[in-house]
Amino acid sequence: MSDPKLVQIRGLTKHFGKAPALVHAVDDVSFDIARGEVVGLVGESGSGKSTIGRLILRALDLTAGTVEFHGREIGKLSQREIRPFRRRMQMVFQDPFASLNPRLRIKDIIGEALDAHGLAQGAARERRIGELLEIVGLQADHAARFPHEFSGGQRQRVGIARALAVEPDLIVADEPVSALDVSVQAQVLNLLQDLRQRFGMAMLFISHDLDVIELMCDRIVVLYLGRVMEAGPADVVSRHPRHPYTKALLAASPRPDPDARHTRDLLKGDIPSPLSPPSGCVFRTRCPLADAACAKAVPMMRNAGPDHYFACIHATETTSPEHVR
Amino acid sequence: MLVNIARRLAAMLAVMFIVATMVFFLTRLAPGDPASLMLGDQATAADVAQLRKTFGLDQPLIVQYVLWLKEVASGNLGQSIFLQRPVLQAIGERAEPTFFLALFSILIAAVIGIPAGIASAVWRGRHADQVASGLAMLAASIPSFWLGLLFMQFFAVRLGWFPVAGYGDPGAGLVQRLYHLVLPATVLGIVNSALITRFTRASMLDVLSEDYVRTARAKGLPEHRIILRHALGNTLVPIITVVGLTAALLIGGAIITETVFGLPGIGNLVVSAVLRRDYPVIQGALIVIAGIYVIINFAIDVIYTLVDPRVKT
Amino acid sequence: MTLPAPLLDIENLEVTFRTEENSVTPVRGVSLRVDAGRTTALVGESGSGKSVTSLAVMGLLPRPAGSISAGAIRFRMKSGETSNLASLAPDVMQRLRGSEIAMIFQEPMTSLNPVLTVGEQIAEQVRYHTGMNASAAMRRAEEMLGLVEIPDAVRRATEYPHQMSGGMRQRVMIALAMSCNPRLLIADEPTTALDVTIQAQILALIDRLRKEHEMGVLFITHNLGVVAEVADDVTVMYAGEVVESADVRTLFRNPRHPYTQALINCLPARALPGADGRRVVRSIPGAVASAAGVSGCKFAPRCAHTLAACHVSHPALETIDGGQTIRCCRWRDL
Amino acid sequence: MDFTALRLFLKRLFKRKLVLFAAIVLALVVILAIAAPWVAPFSPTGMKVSQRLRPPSMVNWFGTDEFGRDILSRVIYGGRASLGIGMAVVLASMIAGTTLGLLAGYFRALDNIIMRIVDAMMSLPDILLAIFLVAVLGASAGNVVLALTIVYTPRVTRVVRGSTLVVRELPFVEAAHVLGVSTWRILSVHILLNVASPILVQATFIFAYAVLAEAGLSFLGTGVPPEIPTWGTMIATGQQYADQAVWLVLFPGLAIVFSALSLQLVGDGLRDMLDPKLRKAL
Repeated sequence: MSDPKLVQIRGLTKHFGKAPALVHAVDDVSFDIARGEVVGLVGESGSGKSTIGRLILRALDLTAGTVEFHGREIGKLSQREIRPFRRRMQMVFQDPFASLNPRLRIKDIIGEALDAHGLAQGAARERRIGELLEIVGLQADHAARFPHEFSGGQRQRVGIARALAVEPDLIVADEPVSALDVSVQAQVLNLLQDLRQRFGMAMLFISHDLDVIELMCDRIVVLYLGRVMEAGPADVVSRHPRHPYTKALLAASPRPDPDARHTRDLLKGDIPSPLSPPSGCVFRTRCPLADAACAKAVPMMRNAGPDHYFACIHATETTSPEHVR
Repeated sequence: MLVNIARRLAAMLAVMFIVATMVFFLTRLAPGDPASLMLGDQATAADVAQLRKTFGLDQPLIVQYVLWLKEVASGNLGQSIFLQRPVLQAIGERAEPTFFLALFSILIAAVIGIPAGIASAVWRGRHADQVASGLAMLAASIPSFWLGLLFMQFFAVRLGWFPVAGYGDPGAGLVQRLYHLVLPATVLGIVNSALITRFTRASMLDVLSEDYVRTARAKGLPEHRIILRHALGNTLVPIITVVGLTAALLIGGAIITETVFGLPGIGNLVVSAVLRRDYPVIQGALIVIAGIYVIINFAIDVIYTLVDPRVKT
Repeated sequence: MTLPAPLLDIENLEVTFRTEENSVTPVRGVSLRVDAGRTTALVGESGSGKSVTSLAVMGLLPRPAGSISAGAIRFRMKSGETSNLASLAPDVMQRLRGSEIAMIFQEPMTSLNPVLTVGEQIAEQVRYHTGMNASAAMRRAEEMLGLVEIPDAVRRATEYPHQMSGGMRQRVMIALAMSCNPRLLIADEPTTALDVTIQAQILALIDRLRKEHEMGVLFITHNLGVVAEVADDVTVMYAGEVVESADVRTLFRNPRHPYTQALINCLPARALPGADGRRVVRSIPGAVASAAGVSGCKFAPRCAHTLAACHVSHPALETIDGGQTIRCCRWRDL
Repeated sequence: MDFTALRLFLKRLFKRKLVLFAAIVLALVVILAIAAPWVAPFSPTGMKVSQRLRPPSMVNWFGTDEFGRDILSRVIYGGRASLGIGMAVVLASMIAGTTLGLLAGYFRALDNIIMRIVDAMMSLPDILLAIFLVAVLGASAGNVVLALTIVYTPRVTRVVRGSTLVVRELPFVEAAHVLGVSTWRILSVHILLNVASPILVQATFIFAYAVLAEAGLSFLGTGVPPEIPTWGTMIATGQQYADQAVWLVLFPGLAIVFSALSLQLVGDGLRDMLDPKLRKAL
């Protein structure tokens, strides 16, 4: 690879609990995030998208696999060893209410980020907090307020300011707009786009909403039951999906256009429990193309074009199969 | 499900082990040597030393502890110093009034507390709630011995409706004996109804705010059916739990009431043992009482496992 | 053109919540209609009053705080007569719930009683409203589970809610709602808690049942994509008021109210190409809370087309051509 | 503390008139106890045998006891000991229980061991455990405080652990963790601040229970030595005269009821205005 990757994850696996209640949250997931790139993780519940974000940030411990950050393997570092890396990667949360401590003022919430890494003291600290608030579209004099004095969208801005405080290279945004009203969603999405342009950080953008993902991301990774189904450039995956799951997901997403209504091929049945994922291809229980062969082995990744891969043995128009990298 | 029960059983044994350990070591903190206590003030140093040897008190503490634990595990709680008989026997002799007192008072408490709790949850914030919650709080603020003394003065001494104290003459019939329990059980029932009222109210309020109660309303069911079938059905198990555990705690917790009314129960036995420093009796009583609590707790857990469909599978 | 009498006709509804200290009016000036066999979507963001409106129709406003303080809710019953739900006695209203009007909710995981089997929960409603005996009611319950495409319905009827997935539970809720053949189904964000592939199944199911049973559906949602999928008619609410209503094609093709326009434009799918090749969504400044205490047009503080008059006079809901209604004093010039 | 927040707090707390009334009663009782030497009409120990067992009168509002001592004065002085012991128990058990509860709720490894001990202690009725501990430790005011602290610490531990388990899963704790904030700060700022309200509520209830339990111990003769006038010892020594002079037990008992009731009412008021999210954990 010519361009040095910011994040490289290989064979990432996370299991929760013990047998017989062993949850296969993430299974053998590999992808990269380049510097300044926005990668979208899309999937339904049980797809493991949030877990992957937390594994990269090491808010959770890995079961198997590796996470390289700036070329350094951080998957097995202890919580003490990981602390210096926390400056380089941050998180924005889904719930704008629960992600800010209701008992702290805004300046203490943002200041904590500065304190944790000794970034600014005294007057400089105060100045920096005001500056951060202005960067996210709030006012410096909001610093003395408590979270409950803000609307959901404003709180989400505070959460973003907290993440920006340490000037990270990577932000994991876990469903950052799905708890917000549509009109406020747009504000926050635009803010994230602006910040990304201004500071050039990379982002792992996690969402269940394909429209949002398509808008925000350079590349998309489609997940189902903890496994990668398809990965590739955002416009390619959303216009020319190869995997039957990606196709179904796109078809099921409601379009805001009453003339585009059509009778769809609905996926049958429910998402299987991650307690007992199907053998072979995890999607085969709902897949229109599935046959006996699908149960035998986990499908290999196949190349479908530049930087575009999918994991299905049946989808047609194949080029020569090969492993991802 | 069996795994669950086994885990419960292990937790239950752990609790008993900790109780036994606590009781043993704390007792040894007590001022005064058990042997000299046993022999009284006139004993010679040689007599004391002899007795220490007989009881193994000259051995290191940890050895004594292990030996004692073995005895307890095999059901031997030792000899009472003053009563000249095994502790277990002494407790057994005193069990009847305590058992009936606990039973009747919990019945009274439940009969008052459960309907009051339901009513105050259903009419939350209205007069019924304010009266029921206020009375519950008042009941929880009254010292049981004080209420007992006042009841005794009024209903027994002034009005002569009930015997003043005691458990009847030796040889009195069961009815006669139970008649002596009316006042103490009422007092204890009133005081304990407070807890049950509050708990019932709180669990009922929780359930009434559940989405499935809203669904029941949307089904067009009449309000009484919503409350009795949908809400109460989901609060019954926690209510039974709290009633059961309160009853278990009353076995040892009725001490004060027993003392006020001169009932020859376990509580009375413990108080006199404390005043006479009869440590084996105190230790034994604590272990038996904790054991009853733990067993009732376990029984409730098992019932819960059988009743609640979410735990069953 | 004579329109058939609507199934549900809400006129100038106002709901008030009174507490000891103050009273608030989360809904005022709400007028909307649902026709038999058609779906009316009620769209709005949080705080728009759409759920309160639906609870008012059901007679399920939290008591004693909430009450209908003005307006009428006319509903045409199975018997053909029309009554005003806003003034019905509580016990009469109770008998209509479940039999004439049914409702499904946003949270399928918690909307079913955990200690009763799903069959019992459906049969209970059937018995109460029809007086069927227990075994007939249970057979009806099984039949309803089959109707909502739950495989192996007879066995499933004996299961408890926790044994089912969220999508399955929402099907049970729909079976429950359909069990007494209601004329009107109120669906309050029924797919918001579900995954997209499951959402598509549930939307298709509701649509099929509506057609087969000639039932009116009042579909409450914040999701314009879902609106475009299911609605025949759309009513848009903002800060407790109806601001626009139209048939679904008109609303998406030719929205007249600045709020409706902005709401459609801020969807990610409608993002515009911005500088340097990125696409930018058009957002609405501010938040819904800015409507509190506004005496003129509620949307004026966030509107891009505000005139001085907008802050002063409160616009009325006007009917314009083709049955479209709008609450904006500038609709003619925009 | 800034005053607008305090005023808002008090305004919300006293929205219910009964809570305001209870707080006033409580404040009065506390002030009387503190100011006992100045407000008590007589010496609590001044015996006047000629005046023994007098019913309530204009001179002795609550009557006199078997030694002719003024009961009102003794009730006022008794409040010092009873409330003082209660207060000490509350402070000590809050500190111990909060520490243990935070540790048990946050560190999985400690949870099992701490909670098993808590279970064991809670398998014994309060009063029985207290009697046992006082018997072992020896009867004195200090040991009564110690014994009752040991009795009530497990209750606080359980409440704090329950709330901690809820709060530790909230995203702002994860946010702090991801920021690299130290565990100590997460516990002492993020979690403690957010479990403070249930602790405060619990404190008022434990205060009430401790006052009741102290009285019970004294009544049984297994608590504070009878020479010290507490409400409990007054009832204990008064009971033998109850049939001729009921005021000997009536007034100290009423003092207990009023104190315990107003404490619980204030606690209830606090609970009502609590964060509803933390309310379930209570």
